[in-house]
Amino acid sequence: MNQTDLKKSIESIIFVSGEPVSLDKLAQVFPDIERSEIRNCLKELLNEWEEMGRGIYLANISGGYQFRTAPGSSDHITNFLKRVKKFRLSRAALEVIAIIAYKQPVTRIEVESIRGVDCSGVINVLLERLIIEIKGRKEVIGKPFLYGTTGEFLEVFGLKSLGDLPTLKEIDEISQNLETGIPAIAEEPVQQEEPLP
Amino acid sequence: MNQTDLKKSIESIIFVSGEPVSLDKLAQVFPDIERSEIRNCLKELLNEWEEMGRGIYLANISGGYQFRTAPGSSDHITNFLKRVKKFRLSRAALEVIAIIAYKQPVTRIEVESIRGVDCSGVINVLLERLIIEIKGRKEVIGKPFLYGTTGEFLEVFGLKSLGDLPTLKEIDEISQNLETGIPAIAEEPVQQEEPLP
Amino acid sequence: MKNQIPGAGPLEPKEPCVIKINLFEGPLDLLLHLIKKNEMDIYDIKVAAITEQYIEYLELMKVLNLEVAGDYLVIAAELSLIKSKMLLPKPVIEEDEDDPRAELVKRLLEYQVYKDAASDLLGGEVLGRDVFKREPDREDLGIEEEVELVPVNLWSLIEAFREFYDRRKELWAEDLTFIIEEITLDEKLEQVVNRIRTLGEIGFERLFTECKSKFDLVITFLSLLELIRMDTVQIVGESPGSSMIIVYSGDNHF
Repeated sequence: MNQTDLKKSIESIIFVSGEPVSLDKLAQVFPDIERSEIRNCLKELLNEWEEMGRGIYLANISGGYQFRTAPGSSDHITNFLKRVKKFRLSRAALEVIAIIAYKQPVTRIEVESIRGVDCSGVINVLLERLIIEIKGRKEVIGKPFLYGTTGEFLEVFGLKSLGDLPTLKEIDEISQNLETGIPAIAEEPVQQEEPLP
Repeated sequence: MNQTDLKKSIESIIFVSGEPVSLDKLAQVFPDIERSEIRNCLKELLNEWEEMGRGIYLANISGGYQFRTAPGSSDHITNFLKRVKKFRLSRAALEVIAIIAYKQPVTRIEVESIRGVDCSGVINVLLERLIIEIKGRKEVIGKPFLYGTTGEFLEVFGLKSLGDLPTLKEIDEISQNLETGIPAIAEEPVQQEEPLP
Repeated sequence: MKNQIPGAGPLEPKEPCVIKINLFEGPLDLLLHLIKKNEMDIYDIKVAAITEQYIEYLELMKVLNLEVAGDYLVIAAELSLIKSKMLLPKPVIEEDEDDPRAELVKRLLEYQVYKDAASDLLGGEVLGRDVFKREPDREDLGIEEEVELVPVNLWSLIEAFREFYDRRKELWAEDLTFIIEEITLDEKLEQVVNRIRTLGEIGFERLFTECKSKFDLVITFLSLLELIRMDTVQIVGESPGSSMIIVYSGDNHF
């Protein structure tokens, strides 16, 4: 293997790993290659990635090598991660969503009386994430806001399809399929294998 | 933000995600930037990474953008991951995937009639691995499930979209050949067949 | 298959030596193989010869203790039928007479198309074989102690039920299935809703672990579906394919 290929392979391995990869580890993967040559490659790679000045670079961290995002994009990354996290809601948030969904339009006080705890924090987060919205005000003393769910909520929970319930007969059918659906040995040995990465 | 910084940020985000990141998602992260400019950056990034020829590159996959290892290092990567190098889908599974990919939405019976063999085991395995999914029911007697492929399918096979599937030989073409190609029955002298090898 | 380690006991009778047929993925695949082996024109299959060889293969498979699925026998019967049709004397030769082989040839050609397509799929850069992605750090993505809500639709619910059933069916012993179940759907529904209400939430699979029969299992699942329809419970999943959680959401409706 020439040096270019070796460097590419090292890059690939470090990339796939996620965790820092030590020189020792790399030496194990390339038993035919001198340790000094691998060290040399790593040194060059560190320089090359620094010079390229891309959004990711190779870092020498805690005795290993790891790809990291370049400093400077952290705000955008946080912004992105926040959006990815949009659908990851806490248990508390779930409860509040459920209460609002079934009792809407509903006030914060009503939600709290069901949950028995303060919910203002959670409600603000849900408003921010567009899962609930203010539907109006309740005509009682203090005129509190009334909350309800949004279209985004329906989307997240895939609610439309839940109306399409199967009949008893169809469930029977499923159970029958369960029995006949056991993979015949002659057909398919896939189950015993590892899952796809 | 100048274009260089935007490109760097986009790279960082795609790197952090791991999963393919869509243009839509990026547009959300950069609300002040024209969609066309983001698209333009992505195009340039695809080219740049290809030209750099490093151990990782940017791929346009399953409706999004994803960093992947360059082909060619797979032996060393599997060695590193201490995994036996094998692609873990049987031929039977591949055939079922192909039929579902091209004919979707399609029922189990339809798949089986093409393969001439029971496919319920394979279909269950593919459902479990999220390579195919139930898309609904066919409006015929028994309301059988209709199957189709998932984003995971596109990711595994490195396809941008279903439109990216290799074209299939036309069945019409075959039927035409059939009509012209089959000699009249009288021409087959069954009794005089060659001996078995 | 008869090879045994000296000193080792006989093979367990519960593990029959049924071997996967690696070469052929089904009867059509076997037929295509035979046609190719005999260098026949697919449009002009010598049915008698192919049928004979096909049946020889099935016999061989039996001798080798390979499982011969019913699908192979279906095609064998079809071949025999075509063969006999072709042997019938033709009193009048009609030009438009259908070739009895036409249907089979059409099927073989269609199968061939998808067989080729399957190989074509492997022609690209396959994830996990040729290329790899980075497994994102869960910490990077801030996935911690938070339940990720994914749209859980009915289909995934049914899939989860089926997977669970597949995995655990040995627990519902056959002899239990004939126990006469007197519980009605309404009664079961009441039981299920009480259990979920008390617990607040319950793992999808845990709901079924106490089921003693297939009937119980199915009726419990039906109750669950009914409760979803009534908006009394909700199903959330932590990620696609992972276990689902049934969350009680209340029986008050506006």
